Parts: sequence; C-alpha cells; structure tokens
Amino acid sequence: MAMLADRRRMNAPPGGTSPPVFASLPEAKLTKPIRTRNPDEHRKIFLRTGVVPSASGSAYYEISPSNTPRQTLVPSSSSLKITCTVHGPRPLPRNAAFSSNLLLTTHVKFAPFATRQRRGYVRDSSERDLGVHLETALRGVVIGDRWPKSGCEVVITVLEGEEDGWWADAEEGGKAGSWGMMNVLAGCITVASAAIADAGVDCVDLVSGGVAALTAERNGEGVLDPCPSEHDIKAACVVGYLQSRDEVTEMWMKGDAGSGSEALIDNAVKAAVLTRTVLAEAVKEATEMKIGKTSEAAVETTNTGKGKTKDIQMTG
Amino acid sequence: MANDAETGPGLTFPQDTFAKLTPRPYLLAHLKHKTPVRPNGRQQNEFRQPTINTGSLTHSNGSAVVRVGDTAVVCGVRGEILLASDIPHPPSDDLEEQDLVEELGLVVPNLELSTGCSPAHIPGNPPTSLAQSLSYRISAVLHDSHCINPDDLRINYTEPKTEDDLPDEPPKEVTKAYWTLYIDILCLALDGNAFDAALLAVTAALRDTTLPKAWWDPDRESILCSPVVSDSRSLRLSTMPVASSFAVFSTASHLKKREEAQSWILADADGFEEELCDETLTVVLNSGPSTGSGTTSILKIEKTGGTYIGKDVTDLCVRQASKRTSDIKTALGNR
Amino acid sequence: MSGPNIALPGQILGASSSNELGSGTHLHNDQLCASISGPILTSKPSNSSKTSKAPKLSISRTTGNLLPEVGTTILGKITRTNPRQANISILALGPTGEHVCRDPFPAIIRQQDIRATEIDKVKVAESFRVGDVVRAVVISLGDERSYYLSTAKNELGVVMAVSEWGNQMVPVSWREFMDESTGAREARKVAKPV
Amino acid sequence: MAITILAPAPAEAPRRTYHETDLDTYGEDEDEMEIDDLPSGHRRSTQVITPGQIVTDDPQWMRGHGTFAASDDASSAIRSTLAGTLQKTNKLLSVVPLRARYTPEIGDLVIGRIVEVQSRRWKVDVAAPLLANLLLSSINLPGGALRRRTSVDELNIRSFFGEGELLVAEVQSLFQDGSASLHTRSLKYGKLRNGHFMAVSGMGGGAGVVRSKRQIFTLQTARGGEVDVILGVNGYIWIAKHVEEKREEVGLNRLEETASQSMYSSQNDEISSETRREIARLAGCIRVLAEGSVKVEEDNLRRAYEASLELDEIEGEVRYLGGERGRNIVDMVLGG
Amino acid sequence: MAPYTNIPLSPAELSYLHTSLAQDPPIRPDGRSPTQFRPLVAETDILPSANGSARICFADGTEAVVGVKAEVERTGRKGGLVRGKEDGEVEGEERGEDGWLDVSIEIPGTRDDDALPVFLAAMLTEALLADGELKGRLVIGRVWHWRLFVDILLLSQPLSYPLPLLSLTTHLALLSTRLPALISQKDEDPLFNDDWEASTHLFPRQPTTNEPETKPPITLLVMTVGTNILFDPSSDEIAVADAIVAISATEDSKDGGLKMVALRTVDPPSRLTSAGVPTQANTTAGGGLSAEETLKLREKDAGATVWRPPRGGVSRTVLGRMIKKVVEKGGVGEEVLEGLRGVKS
Repeated sequence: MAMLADRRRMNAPPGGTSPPVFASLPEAKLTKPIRTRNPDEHRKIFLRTGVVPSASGSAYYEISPSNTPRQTLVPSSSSLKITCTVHGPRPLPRNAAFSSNLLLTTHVKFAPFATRQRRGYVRDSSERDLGVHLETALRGVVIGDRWPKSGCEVVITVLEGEEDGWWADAEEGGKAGSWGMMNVLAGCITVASAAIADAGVDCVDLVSGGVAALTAERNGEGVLDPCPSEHDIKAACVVGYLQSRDEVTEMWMKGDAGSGSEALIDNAVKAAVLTRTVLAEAVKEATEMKIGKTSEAAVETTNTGKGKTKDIQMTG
Repeated sequence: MANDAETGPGLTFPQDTFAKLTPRPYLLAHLKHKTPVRPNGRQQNEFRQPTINTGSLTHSNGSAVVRVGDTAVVCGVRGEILLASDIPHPPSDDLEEQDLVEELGLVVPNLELSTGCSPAHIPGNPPTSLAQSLSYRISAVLHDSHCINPDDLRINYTEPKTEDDLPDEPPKEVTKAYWTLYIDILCLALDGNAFDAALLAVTAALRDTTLPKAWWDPDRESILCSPVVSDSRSLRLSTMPVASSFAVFSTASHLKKREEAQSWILADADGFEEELCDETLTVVLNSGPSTGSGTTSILKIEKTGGTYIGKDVTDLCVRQASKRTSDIKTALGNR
Repeated sequence: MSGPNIALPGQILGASSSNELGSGTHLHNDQLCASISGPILTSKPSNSSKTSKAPKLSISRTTGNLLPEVGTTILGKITRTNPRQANISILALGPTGEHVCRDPFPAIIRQQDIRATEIDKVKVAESFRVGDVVRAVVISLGDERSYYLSTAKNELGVVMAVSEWGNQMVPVSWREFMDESTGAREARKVAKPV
Repeated sequence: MAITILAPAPAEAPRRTYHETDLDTYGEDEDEMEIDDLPSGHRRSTQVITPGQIVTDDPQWMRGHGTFAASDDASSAIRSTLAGTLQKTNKLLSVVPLRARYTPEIGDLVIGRIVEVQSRRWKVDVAAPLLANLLLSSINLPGGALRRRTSVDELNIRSFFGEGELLVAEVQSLFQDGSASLHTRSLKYGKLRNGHFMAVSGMGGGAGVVRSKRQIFTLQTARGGEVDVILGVNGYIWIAKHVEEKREEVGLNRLEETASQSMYSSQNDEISSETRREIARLAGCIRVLAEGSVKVEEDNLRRAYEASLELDEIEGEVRYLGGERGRNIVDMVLGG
Repeated sequence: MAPYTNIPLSPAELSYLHTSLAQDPPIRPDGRSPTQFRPLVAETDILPSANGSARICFADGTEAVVGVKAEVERTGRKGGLVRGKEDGEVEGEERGEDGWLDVSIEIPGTRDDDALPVFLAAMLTEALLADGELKGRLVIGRVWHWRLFVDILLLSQPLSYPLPLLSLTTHLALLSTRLPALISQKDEDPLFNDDWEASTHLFPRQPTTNEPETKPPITLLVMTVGTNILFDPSSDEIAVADAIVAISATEDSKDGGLKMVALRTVDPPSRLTSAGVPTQANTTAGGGLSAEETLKLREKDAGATVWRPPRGGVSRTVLGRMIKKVVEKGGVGEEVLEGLRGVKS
C-alpha cells in the first residue's frame, strides 16, 4: 500500500509494497491452534514495574504465546507485549487553564511491527479509541483532587498485539470483530495501573483488566482470557475492575451474547481477579525493592555528603 | 576554605539535588577529583556494556532488543514485497549493483522517540529533529556500508521457453520483485547516546533476519511465499558497521580566556552528561561480519559543535572506537 | 528483608472510626484504605490535639513528595527578575531538597514576599539575580501557571550564588555574598545558615 | 411512554406579546416603512428588516446602531446592518437585532460565571461578546468594610471565587471595548448557591430576560416554601431556595461574622424534595416562556407558574413542562 | 448559547443537581421522569441524492442529519494465506467484511481525529456490525460488494452528549436506505436497474405491510446517580453522573424481544469537576486550617455537604439493572423502537 509521503520520516519505495502472501503448502501442516488451557484459566502473565528509569513510573506486561514449537513463519497464536510509562504528576503546559484536579491523559500506540499487518507511525482510529477506553478505566481510579494544577501522561506502546483471529482464517471474512483489541485493552489497563502505582499517584484501588468471551465451539459456556486464534468468538467483554470495591470503571462488550451477557460480565470480572494477583504481586515487589534502595541511599548520603561538599568548593 | 563547608546549610544537599541545582559544577567536581570518575561511576573512556536479545518479536522477520545502561531500543525488521512492475522509474542498466538497495529504497529505517521514553519525548507530536536526524544517520550508515547484499532481496523468475526463443539460448532469468526491509526502531527508554544503541539494534536485528522463500506464480500473476520455516533463508550481512560516540565537557565560557578552559572526553555519554556537552564525535567503523574477520575501516566520522576535538583527540577516539567495535562484535558473535 | 508491612492501593487498613486519616490514605464506606503502595506507618495520637484520639495511619511515600503544596520548603533557581517579582523554577522539594523534581515547577516571588520587614524598601534586583539557588516556602498555589513563594524568613533566601565573574560566592552577611577570588560583594537576600 | 416523536412542522410565526398588539397597524404594508407612525422610545416595529435593506432615504433621520450609509447610495439613505426591527428615538433610527448577545450597560444586574482567576481579578462570562472583569477590590470581603485588603487576599483569591462559580453582580462601568466591569459590593450580590442555573437569551433581542422593575424576587410556591428567582439582565437565571437572613438573633458585630461565614461558601443548605420540585417547575416555566418567545420577567413567570398549577389540577400532574403542556401554559400567560 | 461552553459548573450547582437526582424518585431539572426522553422532531428521506437519510432535532435546537451512500467496490485481498486448488476452494456463503461499513461523524468544534467523534464512530460501527447480518447484505458476489458510507453530521454545537441523537438518526437513515436492484449475474461486472421503484431496502421489509423485518440497532445513553438510573441525560445531568454507559440493542430475531449487542462505559465528566470547600474550611474569613487539615476535612465529608467528584466505578448490580432496563420486555428500548416506527418520510 502506498503511504502518503511524510517528509519527516523515511518512506516506503514509491512503487508501494505489499505484505507477503503465503501459499498453502501440504508440508506446512496448517492447523488451527486449539485451546489447551481450562476455560477458566488465564495465560501466564509477566509484569514488572520500573523498567524506564527516566519516567515517573513504568511497567512492562507480557503474555507469551501458548504453543512453543514453530514450524511456520507466521505464528499461529499471538502474544502480547506492552510497555507503559507514566510522566507526572508534573506541571501543566504553559497554555493550560487552571485545573483543581490531576489531568490524566492517555496515549496508546502500536509499534509498526506489533501486528501481522504493518502499522503506520501516525495513530489510527482504533488506537485513539483504545486511548479513550483506557482513560475511562483510569480516571475513576486516580484520586485527582489531591493533585491540583498538574498533569499526568500515560503512554503505552504495544510492541506485540494480540491477533484478531487465526491468520490462515483471515482471508475469509477479513479481520472480523477485532477481538484482539479487547485483550490489548485489558493488558493496557493492568500495565497502566502498575505504572501509576509505581509513580506514586494516589488511587482508590489497583485496577486490573480482564477479558471473557462466548465462543461458538462451547455452547453457551464462556471462556476466560480468550486467545482469538483459538476460538470462534461470538461475543466478548473487557472490564477494568476494582477488586477491593467490587466496582467496574470500564466495560466494553460487543457481539451477540444473547441472554448470556450477565454471565459474560461475571467471567470478565473473574479474569480481572486473576490478573490482579499478578498486578498486586508486581507492585508489592517493586515497593519492597524501593524501600530497600531508599534506606541504603540514606546511609550513603550521610557518609558521602561531606566529601561532595568539598568537591563543590574546589571549583569556586 | 574549610570553614565554608559550614557556612551554608545548602551545602549538605543530597547528590541528586546537587546534580539538579548546579549540574555543571557537579560534573566538574567529579572530573577534577584526584581519581576522576564520572557521576555515573564510569571512567572517562568507559562505554556501557550492551545486552542484546534477538528474535523476540513474533511478527518481524528479524528483531533485536538492545539495552545500553538505561537506554533501551527495540528494532523490528519486516519484509514486504515490491513488484518490479510497480517501480515507476526502473533502475538504469549501468547502475552499480551495490547501489541498487539505495536507488530503489529497499531499506526503510525509521527511529521513533515519541514513545514516552523520556519526559522530553511525549507522543502525539511529529518526529522531533533529533528523531529525524537519527533516522537519517542510520539510513546513511546502512547505505554507505553496503552491508545488505542486493541479491538477498531479489525474487527472480526463470521464464519458460517459448517457441520464439533460440533453442540453445539459456533460460532467461528476470527479477520479478524485490524484498523491501522496513526497519522500525523504537526507543523505549532514553538515557543518552541513542545513536550507538539504535545502530547496534539495527545490525543485530538484520543479522537475525530470515526471509521466506518467495516465487513468482505465473497463474496468479503474483508473488507467493512459503510459510515453512525450513524454506526460509537468512540475510547475509557483508559488513558490520559499529558506532562509538564521544561527548566533550568543557569549562570554556565567555567570561574565561580560552587557555584557561579545561575539557574532558566522555565516552558514551548518558542523558545527564549529554545535556552539559555541546561538542560530540561519532566514529562508525566498518568491518567483516564476524569476530576477527576482514579489515576494519573507518566508515564515518561525524563531529558537531565546539572546537576542542583536533587531530590528536580524533586519533584517540578512533583507537577507542576500534576497541569498542571488537567488544561489540564479541557480544554479537555470542548469539 | 523482613521489611515493614506493605500496603497496596485499595487495601483496607481499618475502620475509619478507630483510625485517624494520614497521608497516602483515603476513606471508602467508613473504611480507611491505602491509596498508594508503601509501608504502613502508625503514629500515636499527640496529646495536644483534642480531636483525634485514634492512632494515625499513613502510608509512607516511597517516591517522596511529588508536588509542592502550601507550606512546602523548596529549592529553586531564579530564571528572570523584574522590579515587581522574581521568576523561579522549583527544582527540588524539602529544606535540603530531598526530593528532586523531574520537571521544574514555575513559581514567582513577589516583591512584598522577599523580606519580612521593611517590605517597602526591598528591591528585587538587590535580592536575587538570575541563576541564584534559592530556598523558599510555598505560600499559595497561585494562578494557572506559577506557584507563589516567600523568602520572608531568616533561613530562606539565596543559598548559592555565582558572581558576575562566574565564581562561586560565599555569604558574608544577611544581605551580601562575596566573590572570594575578586573580593567583590554583591547584594542578595541571604538565607541564614541553619 | 419514554419517547415522544413529533412530525416536522414549518417554523411557527413569531408570537406577539400582549402589549404589542396595539402596534399591529404598523408594517402591514410590506413595501413601505411607516417610520413617522412609529412611536418613539422602546417600542419597535414588528416588521423585520434584513441586512443591506434601505431603511429610509428621508434625510430627516439620523443613523443609529445597526445601520450604515453605503457610499454609492444617495447621501441620505440609511441601510440596515442587521436582521431585526426598527427602533426610533426622536430622530435617531436604529435597528434592534432579532437575536444578539447581551450588551452590558451600567447598572445592569447580571449573573456571571467565573472563567479565569487572575492574580488580582476574575474574568467572568456574562454572555456578552467579551468577558467581564471583577476586581478583587470590587467585592465584599468578610470582616466588613473596615477590613484592609492585604496581599494575603491575593494569595487566597481562589477561595472567594473559583473557576466555574456563579455570582450575581452589577455592571459598575464599561471599558472602551464595551466589556463590563462588575462589582458585588452589596449584600444582595455575591456567590450563588442553593439552587439551579439556566440560560436564556438576555437583553439585546429576541425573547428572554428583559429589564424590568425587579430582577430579584421571591415567590411563595404551593408546596416548597419560598423560592428566590434572580433574572440576570444578560439572560442568565438563578432559581434558589430562599434563605432567611438571621438578623434578629445576632448583634451588629456578629452579623458581619455570619454573613462572612456563608458569603463565599459553596456548601448548600438543606433543601427539601418539595422545594427542589418547585424549583424544577419554575425552571420549566421559564423554559416554555423562552421557547414560546414570551418575555421572561416577574409577572409572566408568576402567571406561568399559576398556569402550570392550574393545569395540574385540571389535567393531572405532569412534571415535564414541554410540548403540549408548554404551549398551553404560554397561551394562558398571553391570555392574561 | 453560552460562549464558553467548557467552563465547569460551580460546586454548589453540582451538589444541588446531584442531590436532586439522587432523591427517590429523582427530581430532574426539567421535570422529566427517569426514563423519559426529550421530545424530538424526526423525518426520513430528506436527501434525494443519498440512498437513505434522516434528520432529528431537539427542542433546544440540537439537530443531526445522517446520509447513507452505497458504492460498488471490488473485493480485494490483503496478505494472509491463499489456499491452493488442491485444498478445494470452499464454495460457501460469502461473508462480509467489517471494513465495508464506513461511519464518519462530524461535530462542529471538533477535529476528525478528536477523541469524541472517534469514540462515537467506533461505538456506532460496532453496534451495526455486531450480528454480522448487515455486512452480509453488502455482498454482491465473490468479486463485488457494496461499500456503505454512513455520514453523520451534527449541525449544532453539542449541548449534551450527542450519542443518542446520532444513533437514533442513524437508525432511521439506515431503515430508509435502499440499494438499486442488480440486473447482471453474480460475478460479472455489476449492472443495476436505474428504476428507484425496483430498489430493495437494505433492511428488508414485509411485502404486504411494508414493515421492516429487521431493524438496525439503537444506542441509548444511560447514567446513574446513586441508585437511580436515568435515560437521555441532559448536559447538566451528565455533569454530575456517577457513571455513564452507552448500550446498543437490537431486535432479537428469535423471540422478538431485544438483545444487547454492545456496551461501553463513557468517562463521566463529573470526574474532572472541582470539589467544593466545606464552610468550615473556607479561608476567606481569615484564620483557616492547614492544608493537611483541609484535606482531611474534605476526605471525611466525602461529598455529603459539598460537592466532590465521584471516585471509583460502578457496581455490577447497577450495570445489570441498566442493561435490563434497556432490553427487558416493555423496557425503554422497545418503547424507543416503537416510537421510531411512527416516523414518516
């Protein structure tokens, strides 16, 4: 696809390029992946805070692909890799009006290599939409009135995004449903909550994301944390869930759930409860590390403080 | 002067506070110390040791994550297909084979800083001039080093014999398409010297790149690829460019005579040092792809600002860069 | 590390009736809850305060204070002066700048807030110069841009200054700094050493 | 039924308010303006003039607001710059726009909303083209008139009025550019609380609030006790529970103290459901008056309120005063 | 009307509104009942050059126009996998693609890429695509398909959250949309009958009654204050909402009732309002409390006497009740659809 020439970036060759089209070869043995986890089991999540030292808060979130051996160049099941940095609370820009609350803004961007279809550098509407969802999830959590006159930017880069379906199915019906976005949103909520906690911004609770789906293959029975390539999803729901208050700050549900919508919401909450344990663990660990560091640093300053003083005086 | 230590309560500030309030004197005090050591604990000519991880991105043909101190860079290489018939101005026949990659624009590197990697780079804005210049410099290094072999990027097709052909003429092979490599570099955390880290990530990702087997399907009139891993082949890098950057910290000011000014060369400056340095030097050395192979040549010397770096200093820097290059190659060779 | 008891945001710390609200906590449904992650600190009620008999629970902020508040002592650098006020960038919070700000907060010191006495005679130009490091206290959140600061106390004012010749100076009186290499004296609102 | 959907109807002819009926004879003849017959003063013709239209070429008239003289016309011709009605003041002809922003005049009682807090003054939205100013020195400070304005007040400026807060004030003076300077130095002015805000169009054209005998009055409602209504000349309206000032109980010195305690408070008093319902009813009455192109002023509002109660008795209680019920109320108000 | 529409309400107003709406039954500022919509004027088929169109306006002057245009497009293939002949290409029902529906929203005073229009467009799109029926109807053959452009224009400044208005207008416009009848064979270059009378409705109708057999979904905005659930909130009401949810529902072909096809929470603007200061902590009278004491006082007050922006989210029970109110038999959703049935062109 020919992109509009952007003089501030290196551009594709003028002829335009297209992603490779794969032939279905007998030796490739293309089989749709099958879910091996239990319906109420979440994929393993890796979450760590404090990965970007120059930011006020940061976190990294990863779900590795479930099946290991790879025979095809295109992965059958996708993985999720998200980094989040939080900048703030910091002074508002010069032209901003007075605000008695913390102004929280979110920004979600996929890396160009995050999905099977290469993405551009300018945010598209689905990325903006994700940003709005995330903002809704987070604004209810931070205690904004404790941070007058300040802003806080939550920046998310999706390094690897969940697929919307199995790639070999994709030619039929195109990318239907964009179910992968829902997993990405749940990841964004969790990773942002960790990064905000890392930045030390007051929150009423940790907020964790959870996804559940109704699939065609299991009649009526829902699955937690659906991996879109393994299912034929009929309806799905994401929640941003505050466990200690039993409240939902963000919910996004779509598809034909019929009468099962309530069960679907409950399942999404269950998934969020599972993610929360990982989230709480990561935040706690990071806090313990920080306490260790500050007490060490305190000892160090008292020792070296005088020495440094001399150094400075020598320059006079 | 000893009693001055007691004159101000301000003088018992924690180190971080000192660095923030009076950054220049703080750095100067460290460098003038009897045993000079930089605030980050490094020696003057000491580079940060990189850690390199390759192949972690599933949707890329090749990828690398490079961490140099608190600077972290991810690079993904993605191959897409450029049909020869789509090229508006086909290259002329007398084009040097090695210039083909540049002429057709088959390598498209872009570096993105607006990822929230530092408070100064908040997304939502067009690329800063720093990001633009880094993309351009990386592109220039890739083209000038001719590290990518154009043959690796060709998708050829042997045309079947037609009746018009002379019977003893060999089958005609034509290039139906080219692979175009999109090299997307994201800076995830920035603490100075983005260029060295970015170029390292690019070379590591290119070394990791495999392209699927591709052929021209005359029925569909399009290129098809094989999804089988064993059919794919790696990109062979003919050379390997490695960048080593230096910054100059100087006490020169308009209040002082030039002779009184003192200057220090700092290898691989971090974010704090970069803020205080106006003069920089980057040496890009080009050598054979593996450890100890081929001769090392100077591909580029880039210098900006200031007047301190002269012939001797350049010489010194090149020597340090040479040592750095072999270190990097060892680090890369291990994977 | 057998470290202290760490609370996470949202964690219930106890009934609000039996615990006093401290920093880093909030109330929800009559429960005192943590709002940041960090070690729980319990302080006994002080005898002087009649209102609170319950122990005060607070969460210690591992990141340090993040924003200047009214009453916070700050360290900053003068960026501009005019006859009415001095502009200053807040760079660190706390009397010795324990917490370094990632981004500078803009602030001003009005002419009448420089000294406590003889306010009418104070001149901004004889109190601050661009580049001076100043200790001051926040007296108002101010307008949409600047915090308002005051140096009208003995221990507040310029703590570090560079002379016209670019040399570090030392304070020699409550109103003067001296460049020791040239012997020149310059007027400042000097912070009294503590 | 949750939803009422109406078929589109052609725009209704503007309704004439009852005291204008005696003007019906003017402007019947579309082509000719009967300027001479138009009474002087605040009466207007009912005929609409459009921009560029020649109002008159009789040289006896002077050009007023909303008119201009085109260079290629005869020197005496006066053209309109607006869509509006003609108003004559002695020999001065001006065109009053059908719909316009409020133009402040000295002495107007207005309701404003704080847009911006500066170091010594506030910028206030009063529905005028430009923001009005309210100086720190133009407000009543707690502690009475004797209290000195210190620099401490400047630091605390936001605790008097913050962004978004509402106040009732008087236009004290006008600047060159037409923007207003306000003051609240009277006990009847100041911060607004205990009620509901709504905006209709103000002085300047169209239906809405007009200058009248009283802009502030108290209404005895059927079930909700006394309710204060403040009709800002700029079209901003405040309807609030009437709070009795406790004058008798405190001495002269204490009076200032109690006044100051609540003067800049944003804390509402206890307001019963009945009062809230009556406030909503009054708001509904004002809305139907405005939508029915009837002037919003004390008499009309009282009449509309009575009408709404009457209709409740006849047709059963309906809380939402829109659509059919609204038109009935307007008819009853106009019917006198 | 006000020139500065984005100034927040004062804490006293917010507090008054919130307590009024939290009463049982709620007292809405304009006297409506919790489920009552503002009356609106609606008509369809107003744009002769579009395949379908509608217009709705409120009494306060808010007005929306929707035009639906259909274009023929060649079905393309992007990347992915091609199945060889040996696999035996599946000759089955062609499924439509999400990308064939193009919803764009224009709101005065916002840019195309601002959050509001992007969010609204995404919400309307996903409701329309939820059951897959609409996009299935866009298939002409293996090679050709219809591409549907739904252009939604808000003609006035948004005085309140414009979602219900836009959704209802879109619903009417799609209901009135017709596609020309196909003359050519399935996979040939398409050729159409230019007789408008022969065209078919995008949402097929019963030949006898001319009643639509299926209908596009509607999206309703529902908000809560305390335990009360309010429909079609005005901007004043939204300003104090504890939670706002947009719920899309459509007729269930199975039992004739309604089913939910999409739900999204909307960030309530109340979270960005400024809190009031309790009289006790007001510093204007001199003296006053320290910053810490004021904070404590506000925290303890928790919005009881003065306004405080709501914290946290909404409970699952309340969410469940909101969904139920929309989709239940005889619920608000059915009433709205019933009301829209009467709209004439």
